[in-house]
Amino acid sequence: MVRVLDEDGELVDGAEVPDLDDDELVEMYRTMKLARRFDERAVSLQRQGRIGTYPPLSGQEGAQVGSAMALGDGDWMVPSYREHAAALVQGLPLKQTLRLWMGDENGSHIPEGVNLFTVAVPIASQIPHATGLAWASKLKDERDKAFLCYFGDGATSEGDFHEGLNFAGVFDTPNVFFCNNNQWAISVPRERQTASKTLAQKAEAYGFEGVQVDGMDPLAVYKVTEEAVAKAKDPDEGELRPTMIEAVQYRFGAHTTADDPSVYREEEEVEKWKAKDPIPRLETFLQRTDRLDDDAITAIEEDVEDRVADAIAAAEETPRPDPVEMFRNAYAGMPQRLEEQLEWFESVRAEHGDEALLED
Amino acid sequence: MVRVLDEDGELVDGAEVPDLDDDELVEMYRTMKLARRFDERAVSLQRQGRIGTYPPLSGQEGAQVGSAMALGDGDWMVPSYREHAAALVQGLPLKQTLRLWMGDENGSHIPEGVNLFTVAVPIASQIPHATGLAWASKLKDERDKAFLCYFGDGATSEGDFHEGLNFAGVFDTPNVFFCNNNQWAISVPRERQTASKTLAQKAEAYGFEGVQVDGMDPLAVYKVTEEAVAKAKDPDEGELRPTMIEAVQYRFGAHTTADDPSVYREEEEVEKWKAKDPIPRLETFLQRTDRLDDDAITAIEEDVEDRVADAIAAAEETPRPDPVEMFRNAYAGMPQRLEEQLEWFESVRAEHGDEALLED
Amino acid sequence: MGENLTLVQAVRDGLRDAMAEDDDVLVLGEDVGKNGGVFRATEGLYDEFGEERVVDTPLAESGIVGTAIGMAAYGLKPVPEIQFSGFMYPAFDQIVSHMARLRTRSRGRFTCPMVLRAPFGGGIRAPEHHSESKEAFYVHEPGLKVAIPSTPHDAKGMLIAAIRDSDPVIFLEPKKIYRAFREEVPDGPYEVDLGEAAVRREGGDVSVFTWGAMTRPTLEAAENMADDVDVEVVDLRTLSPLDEDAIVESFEKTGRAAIVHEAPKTAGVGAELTATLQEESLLHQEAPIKRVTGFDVPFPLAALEDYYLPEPERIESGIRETVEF
Amino acid sequence: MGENLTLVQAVRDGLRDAMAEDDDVLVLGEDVGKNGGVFRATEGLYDEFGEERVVDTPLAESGIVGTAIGMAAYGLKPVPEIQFSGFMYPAFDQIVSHMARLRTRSRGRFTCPMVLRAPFGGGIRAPEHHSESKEAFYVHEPGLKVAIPSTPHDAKGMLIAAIRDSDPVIFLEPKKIYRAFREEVPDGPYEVDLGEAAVRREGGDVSVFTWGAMTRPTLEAAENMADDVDVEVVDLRTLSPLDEDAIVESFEKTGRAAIVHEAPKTAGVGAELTATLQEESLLHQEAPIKRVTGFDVPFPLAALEDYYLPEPERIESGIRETVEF
Ligand SMILES: Cc1ncc(C[n+]2csc(CCOP(=O)(O)OP(=O)(O)O)c2C)c(N)n1
Ligand SMILES: Cc1ncc(C[n+]2csc(CCOP(=O)(O)OP(=O)(O)O)c2C)c(N)n1
Ligand SMILES: [Mg+2]
Ligand SMILES: [Mg+2]
Repeated sequence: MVRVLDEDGELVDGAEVPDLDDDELVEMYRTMKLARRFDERAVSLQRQGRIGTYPPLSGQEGAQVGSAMALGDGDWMVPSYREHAAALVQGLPLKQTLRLWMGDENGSHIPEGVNLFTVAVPIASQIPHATGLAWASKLKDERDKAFLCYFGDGATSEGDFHEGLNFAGVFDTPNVFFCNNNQWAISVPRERQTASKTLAQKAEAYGFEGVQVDGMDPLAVYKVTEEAVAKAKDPDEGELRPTMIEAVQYRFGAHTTADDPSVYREEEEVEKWKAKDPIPRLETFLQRTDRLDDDAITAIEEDVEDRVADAIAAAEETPRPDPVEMFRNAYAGMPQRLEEQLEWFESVRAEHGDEALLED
Repeated sequence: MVRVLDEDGELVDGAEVPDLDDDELVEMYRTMKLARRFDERAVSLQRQGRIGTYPPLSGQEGAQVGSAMALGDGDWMVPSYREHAAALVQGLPLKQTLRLWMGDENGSHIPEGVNLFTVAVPIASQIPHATGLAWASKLKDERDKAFLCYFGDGATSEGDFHEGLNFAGVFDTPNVFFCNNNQWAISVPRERQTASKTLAQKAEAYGFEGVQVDGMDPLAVYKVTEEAVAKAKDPDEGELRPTMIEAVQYRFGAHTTADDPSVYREEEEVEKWKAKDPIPRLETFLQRTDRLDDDAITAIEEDVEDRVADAIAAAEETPRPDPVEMFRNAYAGMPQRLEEQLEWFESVRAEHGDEALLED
Repeated sequence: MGENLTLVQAVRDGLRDAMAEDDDVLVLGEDVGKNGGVFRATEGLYDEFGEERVVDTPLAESGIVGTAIGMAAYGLKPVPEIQFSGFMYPAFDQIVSHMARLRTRSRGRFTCPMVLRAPFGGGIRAPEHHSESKEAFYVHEPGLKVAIPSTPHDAKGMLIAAIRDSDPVIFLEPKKIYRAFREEVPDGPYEVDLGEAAVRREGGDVSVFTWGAMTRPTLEAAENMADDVDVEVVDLRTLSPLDEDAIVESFEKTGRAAIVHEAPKTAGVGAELTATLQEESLLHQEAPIKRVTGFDVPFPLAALEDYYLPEPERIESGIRETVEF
Repeated sequence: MGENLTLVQAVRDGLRDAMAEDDDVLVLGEDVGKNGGVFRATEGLYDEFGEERVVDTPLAESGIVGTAIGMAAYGLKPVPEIQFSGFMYPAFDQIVSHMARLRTRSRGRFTCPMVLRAPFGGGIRAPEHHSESKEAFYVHEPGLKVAIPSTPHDAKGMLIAAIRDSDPVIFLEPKKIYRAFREEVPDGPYEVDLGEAAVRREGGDVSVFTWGAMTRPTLEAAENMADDVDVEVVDLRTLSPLDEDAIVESFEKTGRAAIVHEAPKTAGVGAELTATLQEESLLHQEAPIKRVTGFDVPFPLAALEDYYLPEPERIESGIRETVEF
């Protein structure tokens, strides 16, 4: 298992700090803090009924931010539903993440120029898409783009994981398959998911490299992802482009706000993993190496607080989308039958008023 | 790759003849001859329009008969569509195989007491069934049964292969997954199917053992299958029950009678593999070890000819099934709507007569 | 003596009784064991029956259904759960090619007595794919039965009937009403026959056919218009096989009909009911049969779902069109 | 100037012209490359366009459709082939959850312009699962278009229209008539608009709606009864979106209708057509609309398939019931 920092934020023997300048390292820390704070606020918004079901990411900031920062400008990201921090690094405003979990598809209208695919909820189904995107790029002879796809430990059991990775091997597509092994698929522990010793070794079945990395060590994650991205674009003779990365980590909170983890796991286990929290680990490292001091931390915390508050305000100010949108986005042009349905809907709506149609 | 006989039918250095008595060894040979002859006749019946599309097995007798003979009385077999020889060993009359390819579902009504699942055509879809059958047996605490499932090299790319094997690993079911790697999935060569070096190594992903065997060496196939069957029933401490066997072999003929392999493969390649033909290989071995002489071979050939002829006669004498059968077998009891449909059908049939309804 | 239970509790109770009466019954799926199911439909079963009969599986729907088919063929009575009906699609091949056809394929040598349960339908403000109601897919597949209860009493009785059935049943549970109300549910196993519709409200002016979570807003619409229109509400309960007699009888009495379902209109089960009614009873038909359904668009996320789902006002408007024709 | 082509040759010709005019078009699937497709629908394309644009894939339908979705989202125009429509089920999740919904999910940021081709329907004495006709599944899924040509000319023109369309199209090719007859097919690309039905035979007594391979036996039945009944035959060609105007117009002219399809009756597309007709035109309806369809059983193997499939005699009996009502 690849590691750069140990649990106390000390450099592991023989490990090298990846090639990031001081600003970038501090930016990594700031983004992780931002993600953590966003997460806390989102969970509490859900409790207050201000957003819908929400999948928290606390504990997984290191894997998300470390890997996302390793992407270059032209590279693409294909997320699962939990990669709010990674998507943020890639350029998605937090407001949009909130809008999505408020139940507004516009949250998934990724801004032009942001190389991020939309969240899709069916587990592992995004993996073949990632292979297809990368394959298309290769067919267009781009050769300078890598396609990073996130999924969980549970996702590795789905047929689409298998088919997507197998196609990537056969067509030698510029993919990085990044497994956020957070030990749990809702209530199902990693050991129940598969009898395979590691998830990384599943890459064997597809003829390309698998790597296990400490997913709560953002520097290690950055390093292995950067290498995988480089290989995807320019492999050595005889090497296949794709890599599967297993980032070993832990989900501190519930699976989603609808889940109660106390039913299926011990608080002790959570505590054990909290000792590996990526944020204090990186903080300690940055402090000890004089890249960060208490004032800077305070400034970052204030900044983060503001940014989250702004995103929430912006998301909450956005009005409910017009129901016409759901009719308009099914096809490029609205079929006649759908137009008739919309007409009827508008007549019923006019007759009864929105008050009557909307439950509270 | 496990081997007992070399291509000339000589014992490989250090290899041991599996624990089969002389009669059993001759029976193995007889069954392979029977399968080969059956196959030739079936292909020609199809050419004469006497049966429908048929998937030939020539070249694969060693893998099928060797593995099937390794099953014990209580063991089960889950076939793909090409395992006519294996099914024969397991107890399915050749007549039924012919009826199936004549387009009669009764061919798939496996006789009571024969532990054989029905052929299902969707590739790899039978693999989860095999896991489920084995799992059920384990839940019933039988512990003395193994469940052998056949599939092709192409099948390893399907999601159902992945899910079926993964469940087997997790629930430690008494399965033997037997891959007939005949180098081709219709026109797609093995190397195009996956970038994985061997198919056997795909077992890595599920935490259990994978073995590669010379599939044109019936003795080697017998040996590895017997071991896998034994392990499925009674694994050593710390060992998982399932095994994946990759039997490396070749399909001498077309994928089915509807296929023309000359479009996608070289005759040279076929010739190279014909040199490994399992039948002369076993014949030579049995002759050299005085288990078989020319007279016995002649007698076997005559016997085989008769048995195939009898099966064909019996299959051809069987009348077309009554169309009522298709209505009667959809549910345990016929729903009212279906009864009405049957009634209407019978009235139309009475009005116009079968002549009019049946195309030729 | 019974208990006042919600629909999801009744499901749980039905599972419990079925498992208690027959050792061959087992439950499997994602998070059904230790966690008791994401809707708690299997709560307590793991403790009562152990991990061999209440099985947490890997995250693989085709694997869940496919292995269940093997178990059913081997004499067990598996009751797999798919966490949401929108996640049945990865198992679709196993459902239509195998669950539905094993009996036909083997001419009865192997059968597939199993019940595939899934919470279905919208109305709970869930993420995408968590609000599907594509019962029509399964109704169109011969060899399957399709049951959708709308009350706690039916949920338990139909589930037990489904588990005892010798054919495969798709059992869709309207999750919007999992906890909407309570009803007296008898202790111990009992059956509510599959294939029998229930008249939920008698009326003489117009018949409204519906099922699942739409039964309640339909009844509400019927009450709201009770002053001037006498609406009969028929809850189909089982969509395959259809209770043709019941719908024809009601329709021939009223001469007018509306159908209410959540699924998209085009090629939904409402189309089948309409086609059947005009086939059987055209001479009784006094007005076009109105379909009040979901629209022909993907089910929207939470912010728009109230606009998508038929509710009492929309249902009333639809019924009135038929009545005033 | 055109050529006399069979339907499958016209498909090939359409693919060829589409690939020649647009470098972004590519074909992928099992055995479509070197082998030219098991029905030879892609014959010669591998040699002409090379292995990057005519791609032999691993045996994995979900992988084929799923990667094609990714390619479509990235600006290519993939035309995946599924070898038989009965093998679309392993890809069902990708089809309904992604192909159909990418535009909706991303509010138009990503789209999925691709055409999923598959030979479909019975009548060629094929093994199990090779004779499926479950077009209703796809018609019920919003976001998809569904096209089924019945002539070589339409096959080429509709395929080109589908490939140029900016929405995903399920393109089902009736394999029973892949080689049944020839027709003059223009050289070079041309479009037959999706969403337009074609009147194949004008008549005043009864309208028969059908599509795909059923068009020919329906026309035959019409001829057989021409002495006493004047049958109009409408080939729908595109099932989603439906050409409502065309079916309503024909029905309002004749007042009677039958629908012929291969798929099982219950919840088939025939139900939708019937429901739509009585919705729009009840006052013109003079008799129940008769559905002449496959039965509600799994498609049988070869020995019984002639009994399963509607043929001219059965179709005639059905039409007469409607006419004589
Ligand atoms: C195909 C499918 N099946 C089931 C679900 C329900 N579900 C949502 S998340 C989840 C667990 C996912 O676990 P994992 O892949 O480890 O990702 P994590 O949530 O831990 O990040 C399940 C079962 C789903 N979304 N899609
Ligand atoms: C799900 C599915 N997809 C496609 C097919 C069509 N098909 C039948 S056999 C075959 C190739 C199978 O190759 P392999 O698994 O190697 O088995 P083999 O025929 O070589 O024994 C294909 C593509 C099918 N039967 N099922
Ligand atoms: Mg996880
Ligand atoms: Mg093969």
